Amino acid sequence: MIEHIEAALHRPNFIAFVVLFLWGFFIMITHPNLVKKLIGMYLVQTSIIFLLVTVGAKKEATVPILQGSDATGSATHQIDPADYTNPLPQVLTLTAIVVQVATLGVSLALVTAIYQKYGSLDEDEILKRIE
Amino acid sequence: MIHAHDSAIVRTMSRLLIPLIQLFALYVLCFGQYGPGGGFVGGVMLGTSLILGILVFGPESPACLVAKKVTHGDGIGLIIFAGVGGLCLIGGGEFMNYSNLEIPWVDTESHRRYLGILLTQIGVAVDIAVTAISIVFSLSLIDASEESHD
Amino acid sequence: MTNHLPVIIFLIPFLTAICMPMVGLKKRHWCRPMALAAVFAMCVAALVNFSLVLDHGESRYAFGGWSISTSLPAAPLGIEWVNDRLASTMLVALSFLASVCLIYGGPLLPQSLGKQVVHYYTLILLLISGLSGIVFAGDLFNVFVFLEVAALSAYALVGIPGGRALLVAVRYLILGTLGASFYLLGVVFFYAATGTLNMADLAQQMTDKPELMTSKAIIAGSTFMFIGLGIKMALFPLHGWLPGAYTRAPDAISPMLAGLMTKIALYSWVRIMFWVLGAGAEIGHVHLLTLLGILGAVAAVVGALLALSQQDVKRMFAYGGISHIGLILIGFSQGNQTGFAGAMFYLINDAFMQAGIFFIAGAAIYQHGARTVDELASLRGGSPWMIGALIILAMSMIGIPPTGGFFGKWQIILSAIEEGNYLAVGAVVVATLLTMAYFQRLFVRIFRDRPTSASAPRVETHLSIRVSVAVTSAAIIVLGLCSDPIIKFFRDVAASAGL
Amino acid sequence: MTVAFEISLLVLLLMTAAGAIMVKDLISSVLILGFYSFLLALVWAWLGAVDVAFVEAVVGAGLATVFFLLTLFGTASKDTHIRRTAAPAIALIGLPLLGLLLLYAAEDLPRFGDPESQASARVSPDYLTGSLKETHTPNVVTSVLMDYRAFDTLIETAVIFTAGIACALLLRRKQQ
Repeated sequence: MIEHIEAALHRPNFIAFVVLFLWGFFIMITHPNLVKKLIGMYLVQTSIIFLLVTVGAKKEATVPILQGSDATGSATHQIDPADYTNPLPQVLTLTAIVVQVATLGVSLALVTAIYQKYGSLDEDEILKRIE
Repeated sequence: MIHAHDSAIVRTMSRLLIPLIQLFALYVLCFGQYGPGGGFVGGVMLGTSLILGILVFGPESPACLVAKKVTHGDGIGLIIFAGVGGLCLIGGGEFMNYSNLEIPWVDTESHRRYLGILLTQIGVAVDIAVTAISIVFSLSLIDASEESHD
Repeated sequence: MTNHLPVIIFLIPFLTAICMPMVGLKKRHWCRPMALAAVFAMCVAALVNFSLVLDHGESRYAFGGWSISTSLPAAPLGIEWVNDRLASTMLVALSFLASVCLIYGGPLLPQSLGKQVVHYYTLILLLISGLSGIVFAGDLFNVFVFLEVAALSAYALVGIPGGRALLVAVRYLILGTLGASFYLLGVVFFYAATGTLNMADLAQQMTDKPELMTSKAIIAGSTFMFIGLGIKMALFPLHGWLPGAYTRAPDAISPMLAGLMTKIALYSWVRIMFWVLGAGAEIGHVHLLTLLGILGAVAAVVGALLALSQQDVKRMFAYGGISHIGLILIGFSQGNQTGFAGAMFYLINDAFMQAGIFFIAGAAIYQHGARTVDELASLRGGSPWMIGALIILAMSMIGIPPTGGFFGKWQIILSAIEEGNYLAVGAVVVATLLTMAYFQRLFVRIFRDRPTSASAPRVETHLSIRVSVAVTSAAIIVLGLCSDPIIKFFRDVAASAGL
Repeated sequence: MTVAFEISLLVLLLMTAAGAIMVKDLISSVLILGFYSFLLALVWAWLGAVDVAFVEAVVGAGLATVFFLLTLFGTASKDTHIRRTAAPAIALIGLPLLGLLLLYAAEDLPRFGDPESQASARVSPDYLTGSLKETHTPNVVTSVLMDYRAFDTLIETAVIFTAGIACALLLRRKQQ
């Protein structure tokens, strides 16, 4: 148990991820207000994206835009992969962010439609009004 | 919900900002291969420049009419993207294998791939810009179709 | 051109979907014919693909031609699709069922849609293309993106009727997004531990480095992936979204969701479990398959129990579907060829059964306005043909020969006996008895109760409803009659998965 | 120095997240969420992911906030529910379990920023060395996004398209 916590403490990013993920998860499931639920959802999704970027980070490395290419775009010298951060997680992240915003758009459309119909954003109140 | 903003400062600033945003969006779109940015960011910025117009000048303004016209192109971006991919099929390669694009004046594979990336970025940008505007119309409950009597 | 067939199959509905908003702007009545044509073309292409795979064996499709990495031949740089026997079979079932559902949906289309018909058909086609992408995908992240396409269209389609359906759709969206997030989290763990997303390469690494299998990252990653896909497949404790969504969704949409969504998520888990992790995977010191068997048994029994207590017909069938997911998992979890073949057969069969049973539930609402079990008695007066179809479907759900349901269940029980797993046998038997009980309740209402005054159908039976109900019932009987070769075929597939 | 910077950024991140969750006024809470997104973009730029930071700043902080605000303008802007319902038992049991599982898994993850980790060693060097030669694109993220894994991007664009269609289907009916 102690060593688990110790292992985690060496990764502040990971702790931030865990906190954001669990808190967002909790709000998303339990909060009665629909918009707050969506804020929780947003936090959950960003926390996972955050973890994904963290996986791709490299110490002593710079952004993955290759240096030393001449005007025609051919490399002027040998490229050392250790100099640049890992591009693949960043690509997955870009995809995930766009997917997240798409989901947000649809969910907000649903919420707006619910408000037009029932005049409330509170789940309990809406259920009350249905009956 | 959305109505024309009556503050002169906001209106003038937006008038100045909108073309600037569009210019920057085009820069980001075209230089995505050399620096950060690309289709997604460029598309969202193009979209937001029009969204700013809708929010500031209101749903009756010419800016909004332009945006409404734009939403009729829903799907064009994806057709460009998938079309470039499909052209590679015709060229004899796999789907999205840009080195098989039949572009007459480009002969090296890597340059074809470069052009393929550029074309598909434009597709992505168009799609995202159109969709962002379309979602904003939906969420703000503005009727996007002007010929609603058909 | 034939080696491009998988991507062409995917592009048919996809391109139709993206062209539809522009076509529909001017010519709204073209949408339905366009959608139907696309799905039929997809059906034909899927059949051709199936026969080609049977003849030439499996093939892999590398998008962008990025199949070879310079330093690691096993790990492709790009995205890969796998077109093997399992995928091509699933695709035939999927496209066939999708076209039947589209035929069925025509007359039931909500009248209030108006101009939205364009969006409605676009979303249906996007749903179908998303599901077909999941079937082929050989890349973990690719599965995630396709899951999102399918799920986003499903959320919106569920919300069409407005009112309560919107609330249900929000719940579906929240849980579905949670499922997708868990799945993505699992993918991140897998990627962090192995550095690749390609399923074949992952499997290769698992066999090359046995210590990977016991690594905590992989264990946690597979757990998260299972939770995520478990939400998508509505496995028992995670099924919260399903009953409401299926009950409130438009009657034209419920069959498609019931027949396809959960089954494809389950299929995707089967891919990961047998083709990536391998059948011998362990979590801690517990065998992964044992764990799945227990979860499946619980889901099978509890789902059927909950179905028994429902008044609303659609809701009852929805719980029945949850129970069937459990049954299928029991079959897979036996870890032998018989179990795999039986479960795979039952999965395809269940897709038809669920679609068919929701066809009938929807038709009962359309013709008689009958939503609850009590009101279903009115079927007897007006629609004897529908009762015939219902009897066939019920026989299959319970598991009476010669329907397909019997043979699937039989194989699952046989495999459990083969493994000496009597708990699983007991769960299947109990679930069967409970299924029998709720259908008995239904049929007692239909045959014994005096039909109420509103027994004559409110509307004429539409031809397309008859056709789709007849086709699904016939398909179930045909599946039953041809069960031997199909099960043998799936046994071969299981052998190729190393069982 | 950098550690202090990192820790303070992360603390600020958690604080804005807490603000977004706890503030009662929904519009403020959404604006705080936008701030949270900007901080995330900052963290990512610091981790060497400039493209991601750019997209997060534009899409996450910009577009998502606009969507949220438009919704709130059309609906209630207050979280009216004053009394909190008790958290369900399943959440109280499930969340700690989930947290333990996450911490358990953390042990075998590669160390932060380890250049030798599997994730950095398996395929990503091929992208870095091949991008210029094969696609003439110095920005490796763009070349992976639009060429090596272009199919994912196509489907992702389709996700956005689906969202646009779905919103139109759900909300544009009343106007007729």
